[in-house]
Amino acid sequence: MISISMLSLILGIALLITGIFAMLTRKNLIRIVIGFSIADTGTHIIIVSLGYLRGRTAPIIDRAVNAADAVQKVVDPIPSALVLTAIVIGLAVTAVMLSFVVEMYRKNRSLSIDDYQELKW
Amino acid sequence: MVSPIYILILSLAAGFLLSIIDRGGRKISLAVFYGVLAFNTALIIDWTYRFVFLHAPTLVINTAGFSAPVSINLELGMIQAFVLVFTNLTGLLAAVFLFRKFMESKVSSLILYLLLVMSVNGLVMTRDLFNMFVFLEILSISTYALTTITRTKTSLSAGFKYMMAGSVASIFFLMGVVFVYHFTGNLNLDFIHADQFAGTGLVALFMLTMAVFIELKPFPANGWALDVYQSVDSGIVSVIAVINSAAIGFVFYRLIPLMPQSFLTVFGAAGVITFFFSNMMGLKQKNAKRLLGYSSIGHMGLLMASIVFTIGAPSTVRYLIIGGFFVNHLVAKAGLFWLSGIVRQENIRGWAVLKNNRLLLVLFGVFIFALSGFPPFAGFWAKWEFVKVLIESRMFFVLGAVLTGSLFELIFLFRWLTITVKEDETQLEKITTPDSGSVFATSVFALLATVVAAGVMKYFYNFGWVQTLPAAAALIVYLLDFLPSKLKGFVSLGAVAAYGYYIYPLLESNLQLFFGVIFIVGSAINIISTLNRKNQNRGFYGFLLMMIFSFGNLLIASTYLEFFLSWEFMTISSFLLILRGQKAQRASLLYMIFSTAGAYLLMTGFSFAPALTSTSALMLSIEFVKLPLISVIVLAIGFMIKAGSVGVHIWLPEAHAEAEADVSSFISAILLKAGVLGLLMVAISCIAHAPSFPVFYWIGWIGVITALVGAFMASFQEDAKRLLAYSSMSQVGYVVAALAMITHLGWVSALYLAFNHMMFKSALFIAIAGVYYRTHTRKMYEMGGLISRMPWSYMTVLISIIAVSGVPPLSGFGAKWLIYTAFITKGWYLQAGVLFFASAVSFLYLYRLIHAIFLGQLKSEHQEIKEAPAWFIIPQYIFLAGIMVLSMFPNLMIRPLNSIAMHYFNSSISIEGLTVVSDLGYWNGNFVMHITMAIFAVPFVVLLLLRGKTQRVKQFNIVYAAERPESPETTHVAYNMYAHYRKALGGWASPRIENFWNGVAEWSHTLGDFFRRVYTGNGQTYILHIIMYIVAIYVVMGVK
Amino acid sequence: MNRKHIDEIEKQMKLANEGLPEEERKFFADVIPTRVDPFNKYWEQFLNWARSRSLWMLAFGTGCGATELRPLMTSRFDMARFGIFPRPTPRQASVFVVGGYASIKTIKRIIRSYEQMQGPKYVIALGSCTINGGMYYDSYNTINRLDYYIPVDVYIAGCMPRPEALIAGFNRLKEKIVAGECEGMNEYTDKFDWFKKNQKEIIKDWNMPDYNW
Amino acid sequence: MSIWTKVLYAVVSVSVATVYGLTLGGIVRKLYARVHGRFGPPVWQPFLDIIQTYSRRVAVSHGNMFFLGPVLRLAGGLGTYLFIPVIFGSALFSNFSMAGDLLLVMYFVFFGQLGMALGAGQGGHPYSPLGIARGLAQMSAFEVPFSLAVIAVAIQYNSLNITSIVAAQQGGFMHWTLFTNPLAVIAAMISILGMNMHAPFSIVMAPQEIPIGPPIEMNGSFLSILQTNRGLFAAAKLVLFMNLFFGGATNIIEMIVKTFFIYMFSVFVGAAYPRFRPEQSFRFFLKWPAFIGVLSIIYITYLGGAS
Amino acid sequence: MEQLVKRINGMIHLKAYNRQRDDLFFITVEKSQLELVLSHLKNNEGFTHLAFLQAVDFLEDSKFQLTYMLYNYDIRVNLGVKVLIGRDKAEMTSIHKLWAHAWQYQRELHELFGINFPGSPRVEESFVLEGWEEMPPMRRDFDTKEYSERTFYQRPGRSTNDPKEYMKEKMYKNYAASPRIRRDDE
Repeated sequence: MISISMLSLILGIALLITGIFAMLTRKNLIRIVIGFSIADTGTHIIIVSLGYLRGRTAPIIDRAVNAADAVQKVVDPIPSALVLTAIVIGLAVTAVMLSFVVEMYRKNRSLSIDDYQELKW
Repeated sequence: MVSPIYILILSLAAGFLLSIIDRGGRKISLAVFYGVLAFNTALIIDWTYRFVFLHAPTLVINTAGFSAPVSINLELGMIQAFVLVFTNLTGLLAAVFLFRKFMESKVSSLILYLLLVMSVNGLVMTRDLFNMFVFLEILSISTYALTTITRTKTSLSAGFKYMMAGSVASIFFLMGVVFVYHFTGNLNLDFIHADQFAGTGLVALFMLTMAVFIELKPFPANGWALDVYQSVDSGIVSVIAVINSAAIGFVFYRLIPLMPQSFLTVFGAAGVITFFFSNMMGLKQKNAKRLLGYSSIGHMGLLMASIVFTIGAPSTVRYLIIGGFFVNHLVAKAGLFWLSGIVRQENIRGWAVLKNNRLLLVLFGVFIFALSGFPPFAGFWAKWEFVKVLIESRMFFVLGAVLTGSLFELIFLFRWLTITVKEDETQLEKITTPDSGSVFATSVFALLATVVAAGVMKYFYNFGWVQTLPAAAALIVYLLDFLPSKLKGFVSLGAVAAYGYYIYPLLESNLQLFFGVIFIVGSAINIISTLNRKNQNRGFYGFLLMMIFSFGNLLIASTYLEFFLSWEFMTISSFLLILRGQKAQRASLLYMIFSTAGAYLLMTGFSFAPALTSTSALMLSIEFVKLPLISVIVLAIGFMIKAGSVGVHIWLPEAHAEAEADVSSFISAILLKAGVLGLLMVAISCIAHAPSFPVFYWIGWIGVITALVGAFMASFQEDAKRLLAYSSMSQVGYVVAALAMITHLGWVSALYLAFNHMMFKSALFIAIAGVYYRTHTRKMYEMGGLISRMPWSYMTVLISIIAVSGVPPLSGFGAKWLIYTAFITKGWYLQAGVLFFASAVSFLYLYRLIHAIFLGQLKSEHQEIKEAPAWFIIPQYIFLAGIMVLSMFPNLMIRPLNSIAMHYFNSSISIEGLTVVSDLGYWNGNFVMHITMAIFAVPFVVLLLLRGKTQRVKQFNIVYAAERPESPETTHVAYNMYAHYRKALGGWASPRIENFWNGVAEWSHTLGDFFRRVYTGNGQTYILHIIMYIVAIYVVMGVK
Repeated sequence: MNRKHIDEIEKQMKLANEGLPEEERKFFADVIPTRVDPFNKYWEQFLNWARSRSLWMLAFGTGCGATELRPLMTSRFDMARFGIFPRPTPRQASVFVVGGYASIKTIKRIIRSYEQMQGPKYVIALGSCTINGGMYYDSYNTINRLDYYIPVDVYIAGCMPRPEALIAGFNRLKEKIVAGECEGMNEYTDKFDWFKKNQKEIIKDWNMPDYNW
Repeated sequence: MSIWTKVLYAVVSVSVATVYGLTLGGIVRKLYARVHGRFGPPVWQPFLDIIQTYSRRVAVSHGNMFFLGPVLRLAGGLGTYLFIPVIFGSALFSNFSMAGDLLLVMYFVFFGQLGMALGAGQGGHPYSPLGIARGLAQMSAFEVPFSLAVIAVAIQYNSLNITSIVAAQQGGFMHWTLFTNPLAVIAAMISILGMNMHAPFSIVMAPQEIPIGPPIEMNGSFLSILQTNRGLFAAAKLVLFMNLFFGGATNIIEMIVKTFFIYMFSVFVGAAYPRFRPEQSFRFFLKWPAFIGVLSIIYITYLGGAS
Repeated sequence: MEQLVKRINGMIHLKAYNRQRDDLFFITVEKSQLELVLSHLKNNEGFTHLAFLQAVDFLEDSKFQLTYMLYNYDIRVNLGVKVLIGRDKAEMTSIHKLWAHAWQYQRELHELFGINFPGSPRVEESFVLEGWEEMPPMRRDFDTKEYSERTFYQRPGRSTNDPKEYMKEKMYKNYAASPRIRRDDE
């Protein structure tokens, strides 16, 4: 039986590949941003899946999990922490990207990446 | 002691506060902004001071009250401090440069800038991988945002491409971090070890390192970076190219202990490939900023390669190499990007506007020289040591790629420099007065480069002041440049005299003394001709003194490096002198390319050579050194480039012809002798330790063929100076051939000819300079009949060409006699035959020179021309006097030369009174002179008595087939005078060697053009490149 | 005499060279040829003997009479045995054989070549045309009397004279030289103005200095 | 022997050589005439010509260098001759050969040519530089076989001293270089054709193309000095060849006979052939004669030769 | 040839046509049509070679006759194109654009006959007569004997005879009786 971590890992990788594929093939700038977003999400899922330990709970110390036995009960907290940070950073990157797209569209009235090739060689 | 954590804290705090403060006005916020940056810099300088001078221990800062690995820790050691000093300084100065931008833009750009600098500091100091990711992302995001400080279409699209690439890299980094955590259970670099990555763990490491490596823009996965460099505002680009790269490069450096050897080799190779290809692609580039982009990428590749390939080296050397490349790249690249911001010209041809601003031009020159690795700048030392390390570790392919890549870089950089100096700028818009901030920033960096250079020279190599004298002299004269030219000329003359006085006791042997006379005394006499220059004549005497002092330093250099340093100083100064010529763009560039190629060969050759054991001058101690075969070959080729031997002589005619008229004499008469000196040194080493392959036999052939080819080429020139240039080539060919014999008589003749050549070629070049000064043309067929107007110059040329041709009784015959005797004694019979042919051919060009200029028909426009100025005539006649004395008493020269050569060989000639006797024959120059005078007098008197009533007539009173000449132009035979010989030679007269080098140039440009087609301008393609590159590296590394 | 005076006299002694445009005058010598007297008698006789046995003929065929010089040079008549050799440049020649009719264009070249010869120099005029115009006596373009333009030492009549006649003419010239009668170069300088007047009368396009050194 | 005795001897030697050389010139003219089927001028015609040219009353000079040209030319001829020991073992005809060796002689040949070229150059006539250009180019071409031959001789006798070269050839005609190193002699004899500028290599003076070439402006006494030099210089060259390749001479009769035959060689070739074009001439010398010269060196070095 | 003439006649009016030999023909055209005819002959009929251009002075008619002699290499035929022009202020169109070498002939005619060819290169330069100042010498109203007597010094004592009579008298006294020589005109 496929474990849930394995499943999420596969899902993450699939998302990652989908996202990168989108970034590589879509001509529309917004779709590229979306592709990045998907890939980013895939990464997050991969991270979470790596840190997941079967049968444990989220690494939040509250009433259900007291600090003393947290080490046995919760999943590894560091990947989760990483994911949180990564999500924030991904969000920021996406925001910056979108603002770029907006600005580019405002300047050139085009969303096709083929129209932004004048710099080369 | 302020903890460096405050850099982060203060920056963050200021970043948050700025948006509020800015309400109170931009001035306040800018004050805070610069205050924070300055504080950061000051803080880190303080720490550096502690580390360097107070030997403070490495500082580890634990955050959040826990120690690692539970919490994140920061580390500040000597290395970090070193990197941070330069990054923070650059950050500060870039901000100064961007002052006007910051005044106008939104406050967010200030905040972003602070974040950027902060993240760089964090990135360098942090020891935690994930923290590193966070800083990296902050750095990236702030950079992305800052690229839009000018919102043009191109900068936007470049920024978008940058983001696409950066996001892919960050995904990889993140994955890498997580996998590293997965495999090691830790994220702190202090607690991760290389052996934790056995097996599958390597994939994690691969992802991590690869992501960093992608950020370092390896070829070909770096198209996005080039677009950014090209389009984004110069101030920001300087930050991206310098600070970002430095920080990321440092991250890479810190990851190195984790990597297995296979990673290192591949990364190093990738770095070298990047260096090589980006420089090759730069060849075709016309856009200044993109050119700098190529150069930046290349330098990052070089930095990576140097980090990887110097692992085995002693740490001081390693730090010198890496630090040298790092500082060199940082300072020069930032400076150049800032300059591009000041100049605002896309095409490199547009940079000619720099000529209007001397300060900026000098800065530009400093950065270009620094970037291409010339002394005294840091890149030079780094390259020298790097080559040594590479050779010690037998990495010849890397060596080849690095040197070739450097040469490519040098080509485009110096093409840029020469175009800037020589292109006509009148059509272009003038530079709008640059704001003082940007100029200040740039100047500080130029100063920084110099200070670092001085520091290296003082503290690392411990050079004396004499070694730095050439550079210092150039600097001092530059500061005195407001003085009138004549005064500076006299001062220079005095300086050369003083230098000669100083150096005289240091010359231990007669051989040194002999070359000292050629270099110092010859130069001093040649300087007299430059006294004719008018006005301020800026820069000239500085370069001249630099050149002359470096000649002298060659003689007293006691180590390879000292010798090479002086050699490079000589190259720089002579290049700058040639560059002063009116149309010298191509000529000086060619000279630079060939000289540097030669210099690289020398560098290689010296690196192969065993260590010196003696502390006396290299010229003397090399006698006891056994140079390996490869070293002999490489050094010989390097020196032969300078001596203008056939095959690598392309630079020679161009440089001689296009340099200013009075500079050519220095180049021909003295500079070429430096090549001879070098070759002589190699030969000295080979006396006792003959190489296993008869290198010098073939050098002898090359010399002989040089003599012949030079003579033929000279005969087919229309340009007087070009003719003399080929003549120099031919004469030095004799010298090389004679040296290559490695016999007593061979050396006597070589040195005799070298000295003679110095005298007559100086006289000839100065005479032609005088003619050029009056006629303003170098084309011989445009002159003619000047004997009646310029009799003194004519006399010089007459005596000199008799001396060149070797006709008795003048001193030239002595050289010929010695050479042929030496050749026949040595058993090089066919070579002697070829030399004889060359010497017969030399009559062709010599006659052409004197006829086309001085004899024949005087042109209408030259009817009222005056004799050359006295400043030209005086040195000519000093040299003529030398020639005449030497002709009358050849033993004055032969006796000391005999003793010099006797130091190495048994004497093969005996001197009996005034007669020189060899094994084969004898020669009494004094007696020949007397007889010649007598037999000249007899017919002269006869003719005087018997001539009848002789009427002196004018130029058109000739028998012209019962017609009268139409015009002097149609009557003067000078153009293509030896057309029939050319016809007789047929295909042999075609310029094959020139065609060969043209082909090489064309092919390398075409290849560069071919490879740069990978950069299609499409962001998606770039991502594809990145992914494919990662896959390729993965395959190559063989990560399982 | 003070310096200024000397300058003035020298200026007067110069040729005017009026036929030349101003900017071309500096290319040509403007010195008036002067008389050069023979040496003392016996020495000159010896020299004349040598000169007469070494006649260097200017190889410049000015008219149809030059055709007859070819057989004279070649083996049938062989002038070399008399010490007569063709010389390709007037600078070195001593005998000028004017080969028949002389058109105005040719006389200009004849004068130039004659003046470029170094004295003592001799002129043999060949054919009737040089004597009185011959069959071209009424031509608008051919001179009738050569001796109005350059001094002539020997005439050889005929239209055209055979090589035998030429040899006879050369022998006559030799006799005259030995006798010291061939002073054409001095005659030319003595009567310089008269010759120049005659020459300039017919040569309208006087595009040369007054004396071609 | 005091220097003044030497000078006196040199004067005698030079006079003899000049007379001999001029007479040779007369003989050649006679010979050419006979080949043409003519009677020809008397043998003493060159002397008459010299007197005639010396006796010109006026001359034209183009300037000081023009004046010096013939002087340098004659000085070159004198020097070339004076540095050769003419007759082996004769003090009278040893000239000033103690001043230098074979190389000095070979380079002194250039002295006069350069001087003449300069003088003619100032004449301003276009044919002068044309002729000189041809002459220099041809000289550079024929020097190739000649220098190779000389080098071969130097190798053979291990000396550049003319006297010792002659000394080594004494003792029967089989010791002559002609027989001990025939290849070198062939190369040198071909190059003497160019040196003497007889047809087919008479491109310098080529009377039909560039009327007598360099000395076209020379007149009067200038010309006569050149003519004097022609006699002397011809003699000097012949003596040099005799010394190097034909065993030298022990008395004046031997010298005259030998040099006469050497000269006749180039005269016969000259009488039989038409003229080359310049480039044909250069190419000719650079091909087979040069190759023969190389062969002679190889022969003497690797195949042993005579000594 | 006849076809040729017809063809030309179709274009313009030929004033005259004359067959001299099998390979030598003459046509006469109007002055104004000359260029047309010549270019037609050159371009279409194969008369590519201009052999010469000469003039004859018809003093009595006060005309110059110019003859342009053309040659056809294919059929080996000479064709002279004649044109009559007025003698006073004679002027003719230049054909140097058809045949580049024609300028030389035109220069000669300009000098010797005084016929002007406007536009022809270097037509004003002197050709054989250097510095000629008189009437063009080949015009028949120029008296060359008078000019010669006036300009060139005559040697006194010269007598002139009719060669035919003089030689008969002096050298061939028995000329008529001589069986060896027969002359047609006797």
